[in-house]
Amino acid sequence: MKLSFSAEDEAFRAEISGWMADHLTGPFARLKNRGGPGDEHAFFEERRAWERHMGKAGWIGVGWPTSAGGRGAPLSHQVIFYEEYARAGGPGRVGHIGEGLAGPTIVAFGSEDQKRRFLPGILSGDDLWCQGYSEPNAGSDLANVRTRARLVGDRWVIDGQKVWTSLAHVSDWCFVIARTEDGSSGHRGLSYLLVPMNQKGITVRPIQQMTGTSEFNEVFFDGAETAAENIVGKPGEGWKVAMGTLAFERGASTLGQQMAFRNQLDEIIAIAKANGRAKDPVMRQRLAEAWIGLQIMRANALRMLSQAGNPELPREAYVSKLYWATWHRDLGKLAMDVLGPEADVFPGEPGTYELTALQQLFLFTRSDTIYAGTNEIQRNIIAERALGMPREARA
Amino acid sequence: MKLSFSAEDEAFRAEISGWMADHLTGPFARLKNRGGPGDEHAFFEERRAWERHMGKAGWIGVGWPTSAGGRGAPLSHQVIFYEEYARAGGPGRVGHIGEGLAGPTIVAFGSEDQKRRFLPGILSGDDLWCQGYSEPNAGSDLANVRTRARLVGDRWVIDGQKVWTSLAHVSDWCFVIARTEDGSSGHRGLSYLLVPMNQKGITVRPIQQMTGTSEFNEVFFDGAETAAENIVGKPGEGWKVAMGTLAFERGASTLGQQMAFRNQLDEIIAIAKANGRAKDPVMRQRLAEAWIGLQIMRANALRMLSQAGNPELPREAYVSKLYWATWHRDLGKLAMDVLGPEADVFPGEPGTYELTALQQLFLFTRSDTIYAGTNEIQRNIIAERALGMPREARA
Amino acid sequence: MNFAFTEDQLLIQDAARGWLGEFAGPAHARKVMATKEGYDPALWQQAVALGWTGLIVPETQGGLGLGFVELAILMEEMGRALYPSPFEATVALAANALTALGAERYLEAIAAGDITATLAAGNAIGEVTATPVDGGYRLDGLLRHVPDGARADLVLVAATLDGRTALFAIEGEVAGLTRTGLATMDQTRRPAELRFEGVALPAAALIAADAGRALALALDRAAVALAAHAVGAAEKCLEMTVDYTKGRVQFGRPVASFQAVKHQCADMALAVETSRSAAYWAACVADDCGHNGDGTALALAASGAKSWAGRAYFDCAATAIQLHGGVGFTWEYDVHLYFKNARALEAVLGDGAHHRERVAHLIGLDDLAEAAQ
Amino acid sequence: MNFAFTEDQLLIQDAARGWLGEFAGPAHARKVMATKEGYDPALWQQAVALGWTGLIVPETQGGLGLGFVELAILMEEMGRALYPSPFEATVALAANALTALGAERYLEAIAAGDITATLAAGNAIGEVTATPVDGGYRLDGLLRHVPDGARADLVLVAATLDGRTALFAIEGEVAGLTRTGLATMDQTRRPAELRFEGVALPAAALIAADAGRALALALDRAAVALAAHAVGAAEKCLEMTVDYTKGRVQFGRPVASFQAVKHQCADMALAVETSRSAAYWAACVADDCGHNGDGTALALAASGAKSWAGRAYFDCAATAIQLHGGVGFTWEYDVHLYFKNARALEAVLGDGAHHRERVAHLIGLDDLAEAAQ
Repeated sequence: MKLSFSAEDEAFRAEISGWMADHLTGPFARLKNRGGPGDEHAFFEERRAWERHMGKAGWIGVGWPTSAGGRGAPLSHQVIFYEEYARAGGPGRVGHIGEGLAGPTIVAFGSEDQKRRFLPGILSGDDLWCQGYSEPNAGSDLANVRTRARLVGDRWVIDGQKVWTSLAHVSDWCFVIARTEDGSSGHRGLSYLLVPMNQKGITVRPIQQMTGTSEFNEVFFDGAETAAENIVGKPGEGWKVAMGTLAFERGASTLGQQMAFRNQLDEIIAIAKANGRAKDPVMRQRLAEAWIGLQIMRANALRMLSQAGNPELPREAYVSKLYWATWHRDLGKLAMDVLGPEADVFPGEPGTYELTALQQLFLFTRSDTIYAGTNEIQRNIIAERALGMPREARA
Repeated sequence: MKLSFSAEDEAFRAEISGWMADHLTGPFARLKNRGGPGDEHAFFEERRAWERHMGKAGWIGVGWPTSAGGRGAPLSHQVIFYEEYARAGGPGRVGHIGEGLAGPTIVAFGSEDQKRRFLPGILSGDDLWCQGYSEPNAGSDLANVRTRARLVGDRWVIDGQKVWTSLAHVSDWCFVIARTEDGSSGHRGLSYLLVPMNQKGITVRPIQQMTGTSEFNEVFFDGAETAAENIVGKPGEGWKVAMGTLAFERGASTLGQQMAFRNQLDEIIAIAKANGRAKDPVMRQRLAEAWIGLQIMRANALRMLSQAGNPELPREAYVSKLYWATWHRDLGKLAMDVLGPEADVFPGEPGTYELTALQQLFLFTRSDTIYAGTNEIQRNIIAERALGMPREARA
Repeated sequence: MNFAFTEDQLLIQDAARGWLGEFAGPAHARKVMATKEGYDPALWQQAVALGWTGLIVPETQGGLGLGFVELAILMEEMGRALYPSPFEATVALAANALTALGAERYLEAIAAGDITATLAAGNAIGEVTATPVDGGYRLDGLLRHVPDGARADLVLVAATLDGRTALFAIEGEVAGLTRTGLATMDQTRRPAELRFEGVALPAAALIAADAGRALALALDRAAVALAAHAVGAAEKCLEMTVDYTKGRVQFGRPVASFQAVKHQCADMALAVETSRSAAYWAACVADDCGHNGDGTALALAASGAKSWAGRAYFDCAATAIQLHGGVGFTWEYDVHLYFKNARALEAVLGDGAHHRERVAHLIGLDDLAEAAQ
Repeated sequence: MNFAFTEDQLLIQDAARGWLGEFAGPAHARKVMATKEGYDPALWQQAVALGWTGLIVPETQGGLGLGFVELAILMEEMGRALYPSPFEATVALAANALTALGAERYLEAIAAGDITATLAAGNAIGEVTATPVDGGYRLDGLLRHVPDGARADLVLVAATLDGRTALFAIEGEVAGLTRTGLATMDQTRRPAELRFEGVALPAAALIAADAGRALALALDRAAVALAAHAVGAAEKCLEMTVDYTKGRVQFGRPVASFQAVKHQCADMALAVETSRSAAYWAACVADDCGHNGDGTALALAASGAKSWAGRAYFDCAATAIQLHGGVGFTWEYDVHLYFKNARALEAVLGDGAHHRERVAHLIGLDDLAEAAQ
């Protein structure tokens, strides 16, 4: 057990941090620290160009196997890559769903044809992806998926509705969990389909959040189509493939997310020092607690990632979503309390609504404990799967 | 709405506080502040004499109707009585289960014969009572009661086991919820029996608590008997009568309990001032929070008591057990944190176990959130009965 | 001692709940909060007609002459409805301060609904100094977070004069005073920045040369009123959550049947009821204290109620969002209106830590003489 | 960078868990805690035979020469078993301090199990001063809460000497030193009061004249060890609770099937796992720091781990009592042993608030130069 990095790791760190310093400049300079959660619309086209720029330099798919076109970097390099990217203020990645979820899923479960067809577009930064999991009446529970797909000739025809779909309005492709067996229920009869977004059978309607902006969308499938071969795994294997995708959410990119949290915490600490709250003993306790909590988040992630070879999901992985979501939500409140009465104010006229970054943090982090499995669902999962307690009764 | 007391109230306050000052002296002086929860064994015989002393002076049953031999005092007097009793350091009452639960139940549901037979002994301080509700596998849920009683000739014959029975080893009588209809289940088929404790069919076994002392008992009924007429209400009405008893737990005596809490908080504050923790801003927040919380507890109780005429249980009554139990438990922890490293130490040799009052407070308050309905049960009750949410599924 | 509402108080509560529920609920808030003004003057005149502006104004000055329990009742109902109006600034702050001072002026106009008003004293952030000039006064300084500071007809401003706190009245716009409304996350309130640059006031603008004690009393009473607002709003969060979770089915069951949901709702109920006990306890103490009593008991009760109910409201609004799930953080559902309001209220008139520290002092934690015994 | 145990570390963990589970679990604790001595010397010699006393002692002095990750592994397992022994005082304190100082003496005797030892420095409450006298030293002062202070064969005591912190060794009983064991609520530990009244020591008793920095390092490493103890004990609380609630039926269902119970267990699991991450993070930092490195990173990690794991342990033990229901607060069930131990450990080596304040300082909250930018 060792937390420190080797000299070779440090050389890699110098490579990526040097590249970021050289390239996040000029037209890209204004993208620094923009485009994160709650700020997805900021400079979208410029960030799309940045994604392609990264693709050209080979910085997309750092952790992918070389056989799939990635760098095949070891864990320590992946950690360093994501941390240095965020430390440099690298903008929110428009391609992260493709790189982090769709791509790895296709690498793990897709056919050779699918790999040839879909992976290069992700690695080049050209193709953007979104995720079609949640539904209005299914919440976080894939077993309740009602979206249906029928094979008609050489096309899947899809009807239904997805919700909370980030980036749906700008994505080229969506991976959709749909029910492909009539009369099936629960985890059976689901399939994992790759669906082009640019077609008349698909309508994207933005959901306005309490921030006043729209990061999430409803996606309506009304006779939408995709080619018969655009299914990952066999018909009915959707649950298995989807569970694999969820596992990829626990990749090294979580370290990048944490570095972004660190930048936010640093900003809050700077404000506390500037406005004098850093001298308040009660506030000092909370700031220290947040700092400690973030260090532990990193240690917990490194523990989890160091167990990647373990076929059984370690407990530190089970608790990680509940932990980071709650920590981050509390950080939003801490930011407001450090700002004090000024927390409520943003520049502009009364009646307008253009929040500051910390106000967005405060409001948007309320979604952290809800999407991708609410805190309540996470506690169920920990109790049932990690601790082996009895399953919740279904009425 | 008015919280202040009238001149006539204040005159009554002078009467009881004067009486306490005059009488809690001489042989009774050492009983001051003794015999509370976790300290029930202290000076038991002397406290029994004190109970009789109070009975002679007419201070038992202050809130009982005059027709039952009580003072029929209005709410304001009851509040004053209990608060002044506790403020003076009045010892833990050995007769409180008789005065507060058995007596009022008999007044409300008992026959005239039962009133003549049982109430005088309570009012004089001669007869002590205990409560036979909880069972090993029923927890706080009366619907799971398994203790059975059969009518054999002119006697009820009782078999079963009760648990967490305070004062069982010194009580003259016990009110017992037993199943009197074969094959009945749930709330049906229960009866409320008055059972003499001094008989060979009853065995009392003390339960050693984590304080090292034994405040609770197991009570075994093995062919125990009581006369046929010693049933309150009709056979099968035990649930209704028991629910009435629970309602009496919300009487004005709760103000006395709160005044005892106040004495504990005052002691903790005095220690904090003596050892310097009162200067620590973080500890000041906690001490202030505890002080505010106790004031709110009193206000909440007065609101509840002022609604006594209301047939529907008000919401402030539903939340009161959860609230005071949690507050008191937190007070125990606060006491330890104020004491700091010294919190762990008591006078004596290593290997012995004679805790200080605040250590007893810390340990014993862990039971507050468990007995008489755990915090979890209380939250169920609030959600289901006060908020009308769906009942918990039974498997 | 009777800690239940009187018949009259129940009538006031019913009438307020009825009117607010019909005309001034969250839908109304959405309509006016997108405007610069932030409230509907026509609807406000209906509230005036109900007598609300005269609630705590003495009958001799055209008011109803009622007390702080009644004020708490109205504030609770307005909190429940989340009604954006000049009420808090005009009544809970300005009229409250004027009655504490026994002032003759302005109360009649306030009661009649002729003017709206606000108070810019210890409730605002910043400082103003007054200098005697030519038989009048010159005011200089900056105050931020003055409730309704840009829209109120009358501004009562506290300024340091000869080392004491004096109170001045400023009617409408005057030279040297810049009133700038602040854009805020909570759109139901309209705080403002007031910049005083050589504002010349006549001698008659001085309401009281030594207003410190009365203003402290008034601010404690205002804190009680805000606590009551928090109670009503928190209870509304609870009601919305119980209703929503009863109707929402997941995993084949109403969400409300899950123990995790029920227990969080139970904790909300506990927060609401204890806050209500705290707020009305403090309101009773305010009534008992009167305008000239020893303010210590009120200070304790007001700080207790404000810190307790403020946190309870935030916690309830936050839990409401969580238990609404995805829709809880949409603009469409009302929960976020309460959530933002809860956060704003926590900071107004001192946050929880401030009030707890004040209580710590008042209960004698700094009384070292006693500690030495 | 690899934050997983090595094969060797897994072997140590397995061996410790096996031996402790067989011989030194709560039943053993109950037996010895009622004695004045508080531990079983015969069983302790078995632990010595396993090599535990030499764990962090250099191989050149007869030890295993392992590091603080391995110490954390042993402490975690002893916490799980709640094994009352001289290990914490002898190894996690005394041997730790001696290695930090690069001392030649005593380490061999400790490793061999010939002596038990303790450290009375910043971990104790009070002060001792040393005065040079006749080529030796005289010690005066009072220290409370010295772990194993009355029973350890060797006491390493820190005393102020010429304005610096010196470390002295006292073997066995000496004139002027009164060692009084304290009776404590947590019976698995044996703190003592050490009263120094003109204790005369020879010059050779001085281990180091300027030991401040090394002792600070050692105390941070000890804090990490205690955090690891907390992890194991907290996890045991979780395991007991899951087992008990699975077997206990109420309302016709296993108690473990209620969501309120499951969610509290999930929160315990979160507390345990994050504490484990914290403790081993800090142990790795201790290993990286070595005996001469910059201690700041270790101070941050140690304070973070101690405050976090200390609270987690208390919370888990408290929840374990709650979820055991009535039996949870009986003497018969083991939960209370952990609960009392958890409370004691929270205060040992600084409570949570102390460590958080230390972190607040170390992350620069007092760095006003930067704030002024």
